[in-house]
Amino acid sequence: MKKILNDPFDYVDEMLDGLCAAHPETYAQPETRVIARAGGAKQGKVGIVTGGGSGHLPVFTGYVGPGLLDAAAIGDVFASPTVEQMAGAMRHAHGGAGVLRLYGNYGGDVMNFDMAGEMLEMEDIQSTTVLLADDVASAPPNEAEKRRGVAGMVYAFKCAGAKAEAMADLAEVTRVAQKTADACRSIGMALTPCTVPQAGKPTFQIGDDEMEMGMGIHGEPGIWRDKLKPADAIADEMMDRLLTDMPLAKGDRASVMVNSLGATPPEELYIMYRRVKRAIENAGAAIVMPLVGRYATSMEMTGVTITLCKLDDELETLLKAPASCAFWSV
Amino acid sequence: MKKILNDPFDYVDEMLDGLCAAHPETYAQPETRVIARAGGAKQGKVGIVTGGGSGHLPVFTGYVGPGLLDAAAIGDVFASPTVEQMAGAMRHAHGGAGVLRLYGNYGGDVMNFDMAGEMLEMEDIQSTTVLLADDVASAPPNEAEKRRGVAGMVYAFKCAGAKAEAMADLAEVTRVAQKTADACRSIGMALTPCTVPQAGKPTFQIGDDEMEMGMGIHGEPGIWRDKLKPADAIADEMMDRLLTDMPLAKGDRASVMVNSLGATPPEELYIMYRRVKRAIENAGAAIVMPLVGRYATSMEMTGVTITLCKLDDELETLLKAPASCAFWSV
Amino acid sequence: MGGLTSESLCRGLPRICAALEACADELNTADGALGDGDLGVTMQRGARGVQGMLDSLPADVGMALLACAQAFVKISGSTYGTLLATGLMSAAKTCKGRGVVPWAEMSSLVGGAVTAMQHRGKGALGDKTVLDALDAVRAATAGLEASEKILTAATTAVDQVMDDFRGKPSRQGRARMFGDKSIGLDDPGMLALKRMLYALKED
Amino acid sequence: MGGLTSESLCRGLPRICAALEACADELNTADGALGDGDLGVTMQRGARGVQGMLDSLPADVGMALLACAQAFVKISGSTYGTLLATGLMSAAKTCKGRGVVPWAEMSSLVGGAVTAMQHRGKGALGDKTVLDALDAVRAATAGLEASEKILTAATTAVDQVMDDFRGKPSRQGRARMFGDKSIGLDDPGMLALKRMLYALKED
Ligand SMILES: Nc1ncnc2c1ncn2[C@@H]1O[C@H](COP(=O)(O)OP(=O)(O)O)[C@@H](O)[C@H]1O
Ligand SMILES: Nc1ncnc2c1ncn2[C@@H]1O[C@H](COP(=O)(O)OP(=O)(O)O)[C@@H](O)[C@H]1O
Ligand SMILES: [Mg+2]
Ligand SMILES: [Mg+2]
Ligand SMILES: [Mg+2]
Ligand SMILES: [Mg+2]
Repeated sequence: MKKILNDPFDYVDEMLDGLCAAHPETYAQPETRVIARAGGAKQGKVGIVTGGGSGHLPVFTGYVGPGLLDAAAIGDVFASPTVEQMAGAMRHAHGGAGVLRLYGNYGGDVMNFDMAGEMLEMEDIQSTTVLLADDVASAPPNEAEKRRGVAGMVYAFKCAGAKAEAMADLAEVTRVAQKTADACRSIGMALTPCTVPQAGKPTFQIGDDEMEMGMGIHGEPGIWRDKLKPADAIADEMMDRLLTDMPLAKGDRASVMVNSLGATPPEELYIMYRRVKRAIENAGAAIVMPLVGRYATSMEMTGVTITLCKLDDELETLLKAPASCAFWSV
Repeated sequence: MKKILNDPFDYVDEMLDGLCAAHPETYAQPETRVIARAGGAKQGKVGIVTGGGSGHLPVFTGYVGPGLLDAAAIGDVFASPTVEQMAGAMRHAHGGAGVLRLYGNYGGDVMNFDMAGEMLEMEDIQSTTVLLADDVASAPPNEAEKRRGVAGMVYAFKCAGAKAEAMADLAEVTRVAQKTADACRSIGMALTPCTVPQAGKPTFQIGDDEMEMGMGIHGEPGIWRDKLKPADAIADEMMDRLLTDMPLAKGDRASVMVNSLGATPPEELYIMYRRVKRAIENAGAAIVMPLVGRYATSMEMTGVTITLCKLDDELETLLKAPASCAFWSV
Repeated sequence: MGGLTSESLCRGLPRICAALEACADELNTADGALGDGDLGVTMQRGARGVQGMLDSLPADVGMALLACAQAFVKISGSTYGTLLATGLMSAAKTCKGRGVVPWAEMSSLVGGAVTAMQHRGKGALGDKTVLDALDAVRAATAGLEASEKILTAATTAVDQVMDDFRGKPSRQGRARMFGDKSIGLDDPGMLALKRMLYALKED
Repeated sequence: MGGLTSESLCRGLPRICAALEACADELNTADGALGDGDLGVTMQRGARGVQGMLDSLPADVGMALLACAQAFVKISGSTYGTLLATGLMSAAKTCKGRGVVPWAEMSSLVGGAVTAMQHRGKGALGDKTVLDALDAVRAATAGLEASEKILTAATTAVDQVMDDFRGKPSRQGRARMFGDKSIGLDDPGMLALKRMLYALKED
């Protein structure tokens, strides 16, 4: 395992210590494995919490910050946080106006966040849930509720975060989060795996000249595996699948994210972006605030995800509203 | 070669096309392989140009932007730009107040930038040079002028950029750039190589369980190669070597950058940062604006560089002045 | 006759905990073949949590079961821990305020747990999970009143259900991703339940 | 006697360009062993640039040499191209305004180029670079007035200097990093010069 770490079992806790030490003005760790805004919950504001496994920075923890999230519960690498940690995150996010749970559609996370929600109900903290399920490769459209949440969650964090920062109530913040989640479609492809520190071995095996289309961010099997194709062919196929699932028409506006899973450098993302832009413009749609970089990763995995987020005036305004965290500022 | 690209010979040009297409408000390509600020040169402001091989994003091109650089000349991956391109970058950076050439100490780049400077002299554009030579592993202190420039250049871009943005004259901007360059020390270590697209094979070979201390950003040989050590031991050795070269004393202030060479994820950088912080604080010094992330890379190389930048009031103010580009904003 | 009391829990739980310590590797391996390989760790950590609160186990059977549930959600976010806690909490609610719960109620407690766990995990019977094993236990123990008979019926039922499902594919959790590759393998969650039940049975 | 003119350049340069096309792989391989393997590409591209301007080569020998220099800095940022251009520009300055430059001046033109290239590249004689070869050419051709004699002396000198340096380590450019591993290998830059000189010599 070629990673820079100490004891694999300390990976997450040391990472969180370092994160808070490097950015004390942004992040605080009020209890183990719970990261909240350094300033504490804003009174009267709806709190937004997320959570999930580690190994996806900036997702999940990184997006805690003004105009974004209020707290995150952090599990081991690729493992769900505990119910206790989720409940803790919710308590620290609560500013008296309730809490939105906004996270990816993974069985364990759903189970635990639901249970945490029930616990918080007993403490009279009102909460709602919006699940991110943007990965079109993970289930067909008629089973869209089974889809996994991937990089599209960043758009939901951003728009819901902006709405909450504008002091909207829980129902409104929840509506915006759901609307953004519904407007997002993602697809990924991977070239090489990553290694979960505690496991010590790669998450999957793949040939030296192979790629897998549709692979998930933990190495979940995709749609096909074949010889590595040229960047333009990869971009075309990914855009085809996204636009089949959510067509864009003349006059539509959309943001697009070309996201590295970790090891793929920005140089390659920009090569992809040229072609992605062409596909969107060919559909007659206009690109708003494209995001090219590392927004949702799988540590050192090589690969790319593309996310489309269809915008109306409301979402566009929220997407462009100021926000900041250690990994991203708008 | 597991990279997402089309024809390897188009790698750089397609990358630059995508970069400008994604960030048209920041970057423009007024001539091939020259990236300048989208708005053009600011009249009366000293222009700062840089240049060097591709494959290091955000270095070099990425740092063109307000409060940072004015233009960059871009070579093939790990190869010097041509004299023509450097001269072009200087012309586009020139706002009537002269141009500072601020770049890494690599033989080919120096030769070409010198020649470009002579050409520009004939066009009555005044220019100066400051070389970045921060890599302590590349030569002993008594041959410091032979050292390579690595991630420390980001501090020089930032401080000189802020000074130029404040409309200081060429001599002053040059002085600040040199002062910052003198205040920086870096060291790197690598775990795996990267692949130059046109070459198609890794830049070096290294065992599955080995690391190399002091390796350069193109795979230039380092100080020692040994079995991979724990993160804390790596951080300690790197800090030892930096602090031996540039001691910090009680009351000193310094910024520190823990930089990924590309594939190493931020999780591992934060694990390193904990320990780096301890070393600086043990010396009695205070950390100002730590930078943890990907600031100067070698595409998909795995590894880390640490840079110390010792600050006085002047440099601290300049470091904290507003600046923005697609990869970083202060 | 007798029934479930704080004391009987204090006798039975250490045996379950010891069994979970002993079979941790086995469960990790089974889960490793179809998932992330952490089931043994989850159960071991949960068992240690339970062990740590035996001294202060409340006399109220409901509260005692609640304490067990909490031990499992504290230590891990893995599915099985949360589902087990969900089942225990369902039983805890039914038993709350009582010092003794007749053995005859066991089948219905298990049935209540299965319903709560189905709701929590959105899993269905037939998916080849611990739910199928628990439902078989519920059915096999219905109408029984003696603890020995209940245990014998329960262990027989679990063995039977594992035989029945071995040849079927997993349809839930991480194992679902393995599709037909899960055919021929035991569900790790059923195996964990089997180890716990046998721990109570053996003398 | 005669001397260097635009016409003699128009006769000699195509031969050099053809040789550089022919030895591109050889030079890439030699540079690959001690550097980034691009020397053949650099020379090939430069040669094509030179070839493309032969039709419009100025009669002024200085301006003709300047045009050759520019062809090399346009196409590549690699060391050798820039150094070659530096040397050519130094000669161009000396020849500016003249229609014919006597062969007897060749040695001193080469000497001037070596000085300019040393300054540009901060390299010293003895570093095992093209500078050593050029300096040997300068010395061997001093006092010679006939072009054939000059060429024979130059090629003999390059062969000799390559023999002399083969057993020494490279001390400049990328090859320096290879340290003692460069012992036994020819410097690619010397090899490129050798190929260019032989191209002029062979009939
Ligand atoms: N949705 C579900 N409903 C019921 N049981 C489930 C469900 N998902 C998984 N299981 C059970 O949990 C076991 C795996 O538990 P565990 O290792 O904790 O899961 P993970 O590590 O994937 O969170 C499976 O063998 C199965 O019996
Ligand atoms: N500083 C220097 N001074 C003189 N000659 C040099 C210098 N550096 C390299 N050379 C010559 O240039 C040759 C390599 O040229 P080239 O392949 O263009 O270099 P690079 O690709 O590293 O920029 C060497 O074989 C050597 O002869
Ligand atoms: Mg598991
Ligand atoms: Mg698990
Ligand atoms: Mg070369
Ligand atoms: Mg080169």
